Amino acid sequence: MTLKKLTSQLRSGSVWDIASRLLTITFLVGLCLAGVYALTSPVISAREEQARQSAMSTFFPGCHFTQISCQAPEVERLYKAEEASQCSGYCALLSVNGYGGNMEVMVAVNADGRVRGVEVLSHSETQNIGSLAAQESFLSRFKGKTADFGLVQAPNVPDENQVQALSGATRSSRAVASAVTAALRAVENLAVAPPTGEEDKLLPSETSALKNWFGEVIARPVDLPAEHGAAVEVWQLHSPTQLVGYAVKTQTVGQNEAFKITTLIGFNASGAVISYEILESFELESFTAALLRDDFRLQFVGRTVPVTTDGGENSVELIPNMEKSCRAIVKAVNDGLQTVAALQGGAAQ
Amino acid sequence: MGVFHMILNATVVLGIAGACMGVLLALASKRLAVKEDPKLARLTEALPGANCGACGRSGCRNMAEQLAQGKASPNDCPLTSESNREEICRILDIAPERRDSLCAQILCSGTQELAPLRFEYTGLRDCRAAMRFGGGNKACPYGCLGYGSCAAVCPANAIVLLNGIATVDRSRCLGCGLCVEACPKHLIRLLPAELAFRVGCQNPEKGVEVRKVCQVGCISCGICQKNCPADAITMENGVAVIDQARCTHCGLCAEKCPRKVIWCLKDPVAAPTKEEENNDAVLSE
Amino acid sequence: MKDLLLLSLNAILIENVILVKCIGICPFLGVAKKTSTACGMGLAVLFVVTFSSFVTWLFQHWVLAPLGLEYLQTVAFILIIASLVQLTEMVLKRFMPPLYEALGIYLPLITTNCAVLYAALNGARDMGSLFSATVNGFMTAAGFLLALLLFNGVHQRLQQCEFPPSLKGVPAELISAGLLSMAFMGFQGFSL
Amino acid sequence: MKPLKQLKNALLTQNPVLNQLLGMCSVLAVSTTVSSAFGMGVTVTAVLICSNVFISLLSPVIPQQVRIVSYIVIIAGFVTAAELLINAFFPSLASSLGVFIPLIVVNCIILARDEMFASKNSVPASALDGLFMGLGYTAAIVLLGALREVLGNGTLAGIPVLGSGFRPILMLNFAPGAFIALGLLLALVQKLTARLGQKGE
Repeated sequence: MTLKKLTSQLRSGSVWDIASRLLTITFLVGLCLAGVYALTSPVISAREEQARQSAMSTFFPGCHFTQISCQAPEVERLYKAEEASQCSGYCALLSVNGYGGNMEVMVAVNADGRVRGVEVLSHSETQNIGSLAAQESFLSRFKGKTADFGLVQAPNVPDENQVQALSGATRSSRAVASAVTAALRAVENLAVAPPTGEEDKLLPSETSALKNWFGEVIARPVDLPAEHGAAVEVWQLHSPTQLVGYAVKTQTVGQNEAFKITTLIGFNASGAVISYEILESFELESFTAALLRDDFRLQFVGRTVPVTTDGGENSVELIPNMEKSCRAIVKAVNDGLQTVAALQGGAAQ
Repeated sequence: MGVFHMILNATVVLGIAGACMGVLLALASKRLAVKEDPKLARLTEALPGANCGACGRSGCRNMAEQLAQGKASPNDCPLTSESNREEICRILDIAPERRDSLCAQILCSGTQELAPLRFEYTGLRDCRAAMRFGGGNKACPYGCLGYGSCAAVCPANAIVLLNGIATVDRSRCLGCGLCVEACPKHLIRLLPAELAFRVGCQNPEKGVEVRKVCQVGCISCGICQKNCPADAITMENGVAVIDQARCTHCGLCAEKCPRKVIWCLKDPVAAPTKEEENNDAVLSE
Repeated sequence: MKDLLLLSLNAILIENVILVKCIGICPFLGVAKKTSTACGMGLAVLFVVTFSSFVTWLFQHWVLAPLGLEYLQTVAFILIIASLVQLTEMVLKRFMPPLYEALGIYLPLITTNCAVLYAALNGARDMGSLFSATVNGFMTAAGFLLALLLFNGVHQRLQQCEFPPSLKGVPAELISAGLLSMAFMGFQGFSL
Repeated sequence: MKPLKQLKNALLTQNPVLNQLLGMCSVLAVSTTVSSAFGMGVTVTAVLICSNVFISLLSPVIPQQVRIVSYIVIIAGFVTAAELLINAFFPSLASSLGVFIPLIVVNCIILARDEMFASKNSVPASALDGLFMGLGYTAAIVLLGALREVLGNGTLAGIPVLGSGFRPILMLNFAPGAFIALGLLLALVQKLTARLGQKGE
């Protein structure tokens, strides 16, 4: 069947005539559908947005919500609820597959990572059976649960960290349970996951130090206040829900004038010294080890006021015949204190 | 701008999809058109369309194709009416051969009152199923059980179950012969429809045995054989058989038969005999 | 490979398109009278659903999704399915007359079959890859064929038994189909 | 035919669902409650009337080879429009109908009426036919919906009817219940038409 014959047939009346008529019909249908869609889509999205906002405000009255990025696949949107810059929890919007089809679930998580409340925004479960999974009586069973809560079948009684599934609607209750677990996991990951690139300029040694002082935290660099002394870098340390403390990196001159000692000092939220770590030092081997020994280091723990070496009530004892290196540490700690105080905006003393 | 853009998108996408489907279908309908024999459609029209398979083909459409190719003759299909058969011959422009149509006959007249039952059977309403219980619950082992296996098969549902036995409604019977195989007792014969004398019994036993099981059973006394002027009746294994070719339809045998088991099914126009009267009466009930 | 197995198990047994989802009932009662017709219908649906799931998934992910025209899904899919069915009818009639003879009468029936559109929509919305969408279509149609054959067996048993006049025919078939679907509910227990 | 005769015909003797056994998919699947059944019935009626009118207008234009395809595309257009409107303005109905709105497209009634009736008759007649067939469909689906809701849930359109002591037959909310309920309903209809037949014509 040569191409010429094919094209001649194409041009011949009937084929083109049929195709053009079908084209006009589909064109018309497409046109009126697009019109209807243009008319209705704003209404639909507005209503959905409104439903979402109202659901969130019921969980976190008086909070304003900012959407934050979230890697979990099931979570469509994740909002952080803040009240006067104090993070009071998270709201996760998820879509899961129930028995009858798609289910939109909103899970509110408290600051401490426990479920504050669950609400099903839209579902198409079978009436009177699956739809029970969307009602308050079932959803309230999730309150207070953590991420590893178990789902138990109807007959046996759930213990503290378990939720009893609806008898007869196992598929629907499992769908809601999966949504809650996914939300809790997502919020949990939010804290552990290394924050976005620019926050984390910490060296491995630094992060390990912070980890054993504070546990899982995110270090967010803050620009140095006016009088920062020997401090070169400052980080604010956040746990998933609130500020945990500060870390100051200082460079002070010890015995060896040629190279400075780099120390990292950890402060808790109220600005008291937790501990310090020497990241880089060109002092004599024994000197650096001595500086890190507990008998010297523990003197600084808990200080909120600059330390003196004159034997006064908040003075520290220097290690004999290595006073210079000790004074370097004292200056580091004092400058750290000063920077943190400046950051906190409160008076140093 | 977004809305207009979106409307444009929708209409263009649907339009193009519709267009290429249209082209595809139009082209296909042109290039793939099967050169169908125009006669085929008219032939299928003329055939009864019962797909009964009596003509040995797999359905009327298949029969029409073979008729068009000349591999089949209009008479192969027993179901087509006379007028349709002429129509087919005209389509194929061949001479219509004469052929008398047949009609099924059930050779048993042992109704419930005349032929007692041996036991109460409440199994499946099907003769083949009843047969498994010692040949059925009828005293006469050769008689019609009346559970309608033949009726179930008949495409023109011309077989009626009346007080215990199956009876053929001659006006509706198409003579397709499907019931002949269906009957487990092999009681059904295809006989010429116009005029037939038939013996309403197939019991080969001696007269004494037959009397025990049926009040109208043929006791093979041979009176009909003696009285038949055209000598058309012969006794074959205990049952009188009328040779349709030689029978002159005089009706003598029916009158002489002591058991009144020879039925004459003349055209309804002629005066019906006593048996035929009650037969038609029974049918029209 | 494992999730394909789960997918097919799900499509055939757990969410059988007729007995559990009640979709595609119209031909189900009509065609189940004779086994040959049931097989013919089942195979025709099998062929058409697989083919149309393939094409509709492509259409969805290459044309509809990028342009954001999801709401046109139904119209576009039904356009494709109807044309495909008509196309297959012509191709079969031209190249495989005996097969057309067996399936011919059911092909136009399939256009109005809800199972085809359900499989297409289901495949396009839920299935990640083209291969799983096609397999899903094939398995949904296999479920359809399974239900058809099961019901055909049931139907033949029905003809033997005696029914009160009002229950004769379709009501009896529907009630026995209900019992059959009750049996299929047993598969709901699987957690996939 | 006279409209009244058409109405009686559509509702009783020729009811699309109960006598011609068309459109069973949606009847079985959506009739768990009266409200969703009524919603479905109204939607189908609306789509039926619009498509009947539109097709009876267009049928002379549509070429023979693409007849079925174009009919179905027109029906699909109306159904999607209905789906969008329902999602926008009747959200509660949208959730109860769920996946079954798009399945109205392949609802056998609509295509059957279009093929048999609308393509051959005038616009007003086919509109009327669409209306009557739609009413017949709605009557059947609401009847089944009521039956299933009262027995399966003890309520009628949401209002508890059978008192607290009644233990609902949960099976009626699932597929097997739907089959059996429709079977019984058809048996009832067959009995009525049989008795009507003897007494009436």
